[in-house]
Amino acid sequence: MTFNPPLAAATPPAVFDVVRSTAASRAALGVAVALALLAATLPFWGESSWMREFVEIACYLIFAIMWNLLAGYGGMVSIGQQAFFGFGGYVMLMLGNFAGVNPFIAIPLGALAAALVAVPVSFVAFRLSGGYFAIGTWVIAEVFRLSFANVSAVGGGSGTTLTALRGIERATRESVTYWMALAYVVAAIALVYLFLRSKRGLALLAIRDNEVAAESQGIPVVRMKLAVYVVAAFGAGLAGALYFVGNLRISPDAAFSVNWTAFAIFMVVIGGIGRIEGPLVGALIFWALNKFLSDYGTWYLLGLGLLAIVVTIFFKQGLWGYAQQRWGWSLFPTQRVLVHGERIPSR
Amino acid sequence: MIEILLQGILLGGLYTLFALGQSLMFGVMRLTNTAQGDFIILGAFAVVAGTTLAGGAPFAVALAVLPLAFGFGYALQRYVLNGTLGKDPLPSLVVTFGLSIVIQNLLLELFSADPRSIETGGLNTQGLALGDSLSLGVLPLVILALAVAATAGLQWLFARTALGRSFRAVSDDREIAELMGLDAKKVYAFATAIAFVLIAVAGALQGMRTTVSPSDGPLLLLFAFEAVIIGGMGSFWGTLAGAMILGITQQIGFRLDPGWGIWVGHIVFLIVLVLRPQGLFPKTRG
Amino acid sequence: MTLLALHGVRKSYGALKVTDDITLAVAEGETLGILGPNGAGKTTLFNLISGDVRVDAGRVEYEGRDVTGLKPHQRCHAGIGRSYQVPQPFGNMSVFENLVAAACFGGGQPEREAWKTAHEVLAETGLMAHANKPAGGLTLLDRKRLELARALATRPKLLLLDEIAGGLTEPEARLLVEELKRIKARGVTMIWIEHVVHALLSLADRLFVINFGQKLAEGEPRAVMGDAEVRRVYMGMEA
Amino acid sequence: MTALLEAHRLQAFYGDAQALFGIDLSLAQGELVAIIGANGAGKSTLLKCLTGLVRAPRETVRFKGETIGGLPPGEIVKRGLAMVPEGRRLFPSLSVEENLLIGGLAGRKGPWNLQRLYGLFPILAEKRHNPGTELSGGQQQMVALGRALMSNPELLLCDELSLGLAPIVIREIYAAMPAITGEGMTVVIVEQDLTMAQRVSQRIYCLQEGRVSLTGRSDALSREQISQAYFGVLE
Amino acid sequence: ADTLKIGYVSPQTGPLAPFGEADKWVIDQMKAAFKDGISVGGKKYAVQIVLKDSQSNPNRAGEVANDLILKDKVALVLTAGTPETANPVSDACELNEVPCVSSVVPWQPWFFGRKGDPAKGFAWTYHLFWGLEDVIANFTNGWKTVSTNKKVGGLFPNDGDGNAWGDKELGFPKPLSQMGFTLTDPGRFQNGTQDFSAQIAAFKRDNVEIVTGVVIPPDAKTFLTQARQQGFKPKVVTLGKALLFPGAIEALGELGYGLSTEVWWSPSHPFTSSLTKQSAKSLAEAYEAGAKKQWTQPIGFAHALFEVAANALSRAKSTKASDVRDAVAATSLDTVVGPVKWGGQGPFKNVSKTPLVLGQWNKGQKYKVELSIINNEAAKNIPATGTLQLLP
Ligand SMILES: Nc1ncnc2c1ncn2[C@@H]1O[C@H](COP(=O)(O)OP(=O)(O)OP(=O)(O)O)[C@@H](O)[C@H]1O
Ligand SMILES: Nc1ncnc2c1ncn2[C@@H]1O[C@H](COP(=O)(O)OP(=O)(O)OP(=O)(O)O)[C@@H](O)[C@H]1O
Ligand SMILES: CC(C)C[C@H](N)C(=O)O
Ligand SMILES: [Mg+2]
Ligand SMILES: [Mg+2]
Repeated sequence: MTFNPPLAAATPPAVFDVVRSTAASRAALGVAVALALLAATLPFWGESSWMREFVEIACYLIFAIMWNLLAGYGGMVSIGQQAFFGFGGYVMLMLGNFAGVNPFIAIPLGALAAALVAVPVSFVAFRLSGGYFAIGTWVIAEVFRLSFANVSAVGGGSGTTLTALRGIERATRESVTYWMALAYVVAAIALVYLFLRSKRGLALLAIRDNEVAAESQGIPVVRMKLAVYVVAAFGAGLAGALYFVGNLRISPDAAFSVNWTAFAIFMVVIGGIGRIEGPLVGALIFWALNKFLSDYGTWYLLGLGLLAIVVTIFFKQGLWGYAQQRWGWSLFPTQRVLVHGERIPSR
Repeated sequence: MIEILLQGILLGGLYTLFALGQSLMFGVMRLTNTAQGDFIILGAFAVVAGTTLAGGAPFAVALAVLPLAFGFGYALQRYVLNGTLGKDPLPSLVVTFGLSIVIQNLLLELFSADPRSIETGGLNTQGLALGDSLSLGVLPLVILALAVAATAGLQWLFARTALGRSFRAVSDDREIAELMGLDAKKVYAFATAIAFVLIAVAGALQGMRTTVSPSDGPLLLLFAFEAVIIGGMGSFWGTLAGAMILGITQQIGFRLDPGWGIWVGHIVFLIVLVLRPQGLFPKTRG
Repeated sequence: MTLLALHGVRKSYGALKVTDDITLAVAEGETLGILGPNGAGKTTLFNLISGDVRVDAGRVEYEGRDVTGLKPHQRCHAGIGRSYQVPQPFGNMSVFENLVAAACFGGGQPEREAWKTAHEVLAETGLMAHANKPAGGLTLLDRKRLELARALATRPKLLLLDEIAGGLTEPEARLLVEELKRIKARGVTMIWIEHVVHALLSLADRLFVINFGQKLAEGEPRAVMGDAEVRRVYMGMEA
Repeated sequence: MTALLEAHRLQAFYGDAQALFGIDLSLAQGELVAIIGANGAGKSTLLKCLTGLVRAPRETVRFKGETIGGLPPGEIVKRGLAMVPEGRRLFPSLSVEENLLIGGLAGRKGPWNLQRLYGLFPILAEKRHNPGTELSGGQQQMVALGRALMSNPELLLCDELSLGLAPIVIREIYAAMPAITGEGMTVVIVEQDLTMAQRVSQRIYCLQEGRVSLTGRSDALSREQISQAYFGVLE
Repeated sequence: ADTLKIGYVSPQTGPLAPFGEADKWVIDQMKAAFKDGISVGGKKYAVQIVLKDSQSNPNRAGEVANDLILKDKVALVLTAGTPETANPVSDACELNEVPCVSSVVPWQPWFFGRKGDPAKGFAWTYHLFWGLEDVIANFTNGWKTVSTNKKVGGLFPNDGDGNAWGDKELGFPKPLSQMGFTLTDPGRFQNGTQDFSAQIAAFKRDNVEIVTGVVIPPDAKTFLTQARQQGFKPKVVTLGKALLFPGAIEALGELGYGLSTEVWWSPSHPFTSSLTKQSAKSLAEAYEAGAKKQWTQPIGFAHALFEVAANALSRAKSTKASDVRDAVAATSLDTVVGPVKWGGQGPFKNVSKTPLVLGQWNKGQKYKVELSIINNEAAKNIPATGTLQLLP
């Protein structure tokens, strides 16, 4: 315990530096690049079931990354992101089935549509905060679900089939879907990471901590939140469009199921919210549980729910957060550490 | 027209019962219980199981379930939910969300997906004829009466009793309330216990008026929430009014097209949000 | 030259008129002290100037331009920096990052330049030792310092200070006044709300006294403090 | 004379950070004691330890001969210890009167009741049905004080009673002190204004960095001694 | 020996779980039947059946079908139980080029619900069940035997079945009006609706005496109790889906007696399993003895799917997907649900129809409620034991 230093102090040390990376993060970057490259060659040596599994988990992962961005960094805890997941999926399907657009091209277009629709949606959603925001967004997602359920052109409540892929050869379809999924995952992680390292990321953290103060410090709070909301909607739409290209059949209940967001929340919370590693770790655990236990249907879901409860109560920072506190790991550092004098490599 | 209004009000009575527990828990603990609907279903299944074991006597069983629900709510808050409270709404959201999944799947394991209902010895089919073409169900009327009574009771409890005062005090400032000799954990647990009695009442009545199955919860949750938010926080009469508005709106929507009834309800809810985010009748408590 | 001017500004919460037809002008380089009983509407006045709260009626002019419709962040960009009576740090960010954010967004600086600004302000306000600590863990005093530091990092022309001397010990208050004098010497215009009257008197060029949302007195500090009405209402002394 | 309250080598922690380093404190019945010290010295922490808001080891605090360290706040208030917290902290959704009634929840008997309080602060009677937060800061401080008195404590702890208050309000509040101590109640105030502290109290404890750096009768201590203890080597 | 895998997807859990309730038992029985393996193209294979749960969720159904195909590498996929499960599974098979046999979905929602092109049909997916024309015929046959004002109220939800049954072209509306019935259809509603007063008001207004539709069990109960409360007393209630399972009827209490529904399989169906040689009756009895539950209609169809699988595989030239598919397409087999044979015109290239009759629930002897067949005009070989009785 030291005595409070006086308000005005000695002259500043002449040299200072700001450290933004750690040894672990530099190593992680190398490993990640190598892994991504290796993964890109999978279609030449792997089995198609692996590709499919990857595509599926990629959808969950992208969705979770975006939910983490929205809730963990933007402070907007939504239970309604399935609105954009489903919307992306439906737009992709309609472009493919009715407009003859190649479904692979329709994926980013579906995501774009989700981002666009997020703008008017935000006017309603942003009237709420906290728990109200969470449920309000869920109601909005229900409005999406019920609206699509009443459009008979897309099969109403029973949904419809993506016929646009029927002409494409199976092997081509599988590898292209896989590569797209891989590219989108890498892009999503990189995008979020770079965003959070930028000064906009700092603004986001400030908003999460204190909205009123952030605004008075010159941060355009509404615009930033809107940007994050739109980006998260884009990501959710991307995940949805990708998912339904892999799954071929869409129905309002499936596309706008609250389970999408539930799983994203579980993944992010189990891995650690508000840290980029969180959804990655969460997705890995989710994948493992799903792989080994999903045949136990109810017990698997029950276990997942319990795990989320236990982690929330006992490891508030999630498993990665726990590891980070314990061992100081940080693969995606976003902080700015001020050091004096010579540049000191931090841990 | 009168018929739509009456049916809407009866539906609103049901939604009131769905919503009151939610309103109470949010009011006291700022806790957004996303498992509200599933707890209602759990309550219904408890009565179902009880009547099976007791070989009938649904009303006695339902009464017997109330103290159980009280104890369950108390323990749940004390040992699980208290750990999630705080400024950040996320932990409680995640935990109740987790509970929702756990309850749904546990019920599925225990009772299978078969729809169940609580036999009322014909009460559920009785109607009260008002003129030639108009007949109202006795059970919905009973539900409405209970809803109004529960609202009045809660409002009185909250505004006029020492217990209600301690609910509000702890909700305002937990630390200081403890300094005054209140045990916040116990007060919270008490509030949740009362909320769970209401939840059990709602569940039992839901099981009597229709069938329940393990996955029914989320839909009930949304209606409960809409009622609470339309009504405005902190006022139980507001919740009742919100539930009535929701019931009437849905009823009008159903007549326009059954597929759009609930949609219309949601839209009205969202419109209220945009125009009056604080709800229609905010804070008349105290 | 007038930097800030309020014209007939009003604000009510329900039936409570918190700001009741306030007209006020602050010249460039001037330090205006604001006094008034608790609940008189002083903090609310700041909220109206910074844009945190919208006026019900009246106009806010800054640098000769009507800023009544501008959002708080836009007013901050224009050069209005504020500190809060109850400190509002970005609790999970480090002190340094708090300042970088303020310099980037409030001061409109690019990242690297913002680092430099933040570093300077850290040194200036004696917070250097806490640079990498989470702001949420600071003591009340340091949080108050951070309020000042963060406002400074936005490079304000007009600085709004809300009770930053409240709760300081006398020597601490003296150091604070010295610091503020240096800032004033750089030409920064200040409005300072304070109940620690002697601290305020050592800096203010002019006083403005509010009571029940209305102006009670305005003018040269000694004259205002000698005003019978002010003495009765604020100091509790029958003149 | 046996002490009403005694703290012996009291230590307190916030997580890993230690805030109090072995405080010895003794209060006699009917005293008005001021605690002074720089920001962060541990004054609030000390009061919180005594009232149970911060955990203290059981043996380190004795009140009327019983050990009370680490008991929950509710237990402690029932034994006759009440606190006016820093920053007033009224319950916004309770009316003035309800705020006061909550204070009386501990159910202790004694001279203080609604009538008596309204006699002391007539303005509160006028505003009894207003929500506490609709009052001015000074009026809120009166409610906070009254709320603590409603439990009829034998020992009343007031944290930063005058912080952020206009001079007129400070006067009014301190003017009420004799009526309070007159009943034989023991009062501890944490006060930033040294002159005021010295004037109203009988004894002073000065804290510095979590330790007692000076203690003595208020009228016997000189300004120099106090400054020394207050700011350590700095001045 | 090598192992040959057969995948099976059905709703084991979720609101449609009654449709999959018997599957575990059926598969246990199959394990015994397949214990000696199957020889395909002259080679002996051990048989493994992989059961996956769709959780009544179309999304999940597609996922597990893909898992079966890509990870388990099944030779053949079987699926049953409402469009919510069977359609996504069939789609996944079509796309991944794996043969699939499905059932327990009327063929129109299965074919048109999947955007099938009648000119082309499907290459990999085959279906056995009856169609809307059959259910319409049966319902109206029954209604014609009682005296009513021929005013029909329709309850068609917004799901795979409801949209098909209520479809202006494919569904009930057209044939009903041709037969002189007037249909009141208030519109598609969401499953799980809490309140049917809008429909009841419409039915009352139009003086409806017959109620029909295809609703999920909880909705049937809600509708029936509310109808009673609100003084609406139809003479006949014939509903699909909601009234198939004894559990759902029991849940209705008194209201359950006299309700009528379609019967696609029962112990009195005069058919025999090609695999176990059990008659329908002994199959049902074996189930009741083994599972300690009352028989349900899906038992027969789950069993029949395996009959087709065993038969087709044993005829296949190899375990290659296209060879298995060709063998499935060439099936001609008498099963416990009746004869199965594909290869007709249009959709019937992929659809084999099974017979359908009409049944009514009444207080039972052995069980609380029992289903008896009360009209067999559409399939005379299935014995009827009574006639349609009006509701009390
Ligand atoms: N958001 C609000 N809603 C309702 N009333 C408010 C709100 N903000 C402030 N008030 C009321 O407005 C009045 C003026 O408050 P303000 O904070 O401006 O006082 P102040 O002069 O800064 O007092 P102090 O010296 O105690 O800080 C008070 O009565 C307060 O209760
Ligand atoms: N909730 C808390 N968590 C962690 N540390 C705390 C907490 N509250 C106080 N501290 C620390 O404990 C020490 C003593 O603080 P305390 O609030 O008791 O000081 P004080 O003398 O009351 O100061 P002030 O005059 O500013 O109110 C300080 O270093 C402070 O940072
Ligand atoms: C009504 C039912 C017999 C039709 C089929 N079982 C289905 O629901 O898909
Ligand atoms: Mg103020
Ligand atoms: Mg303090």
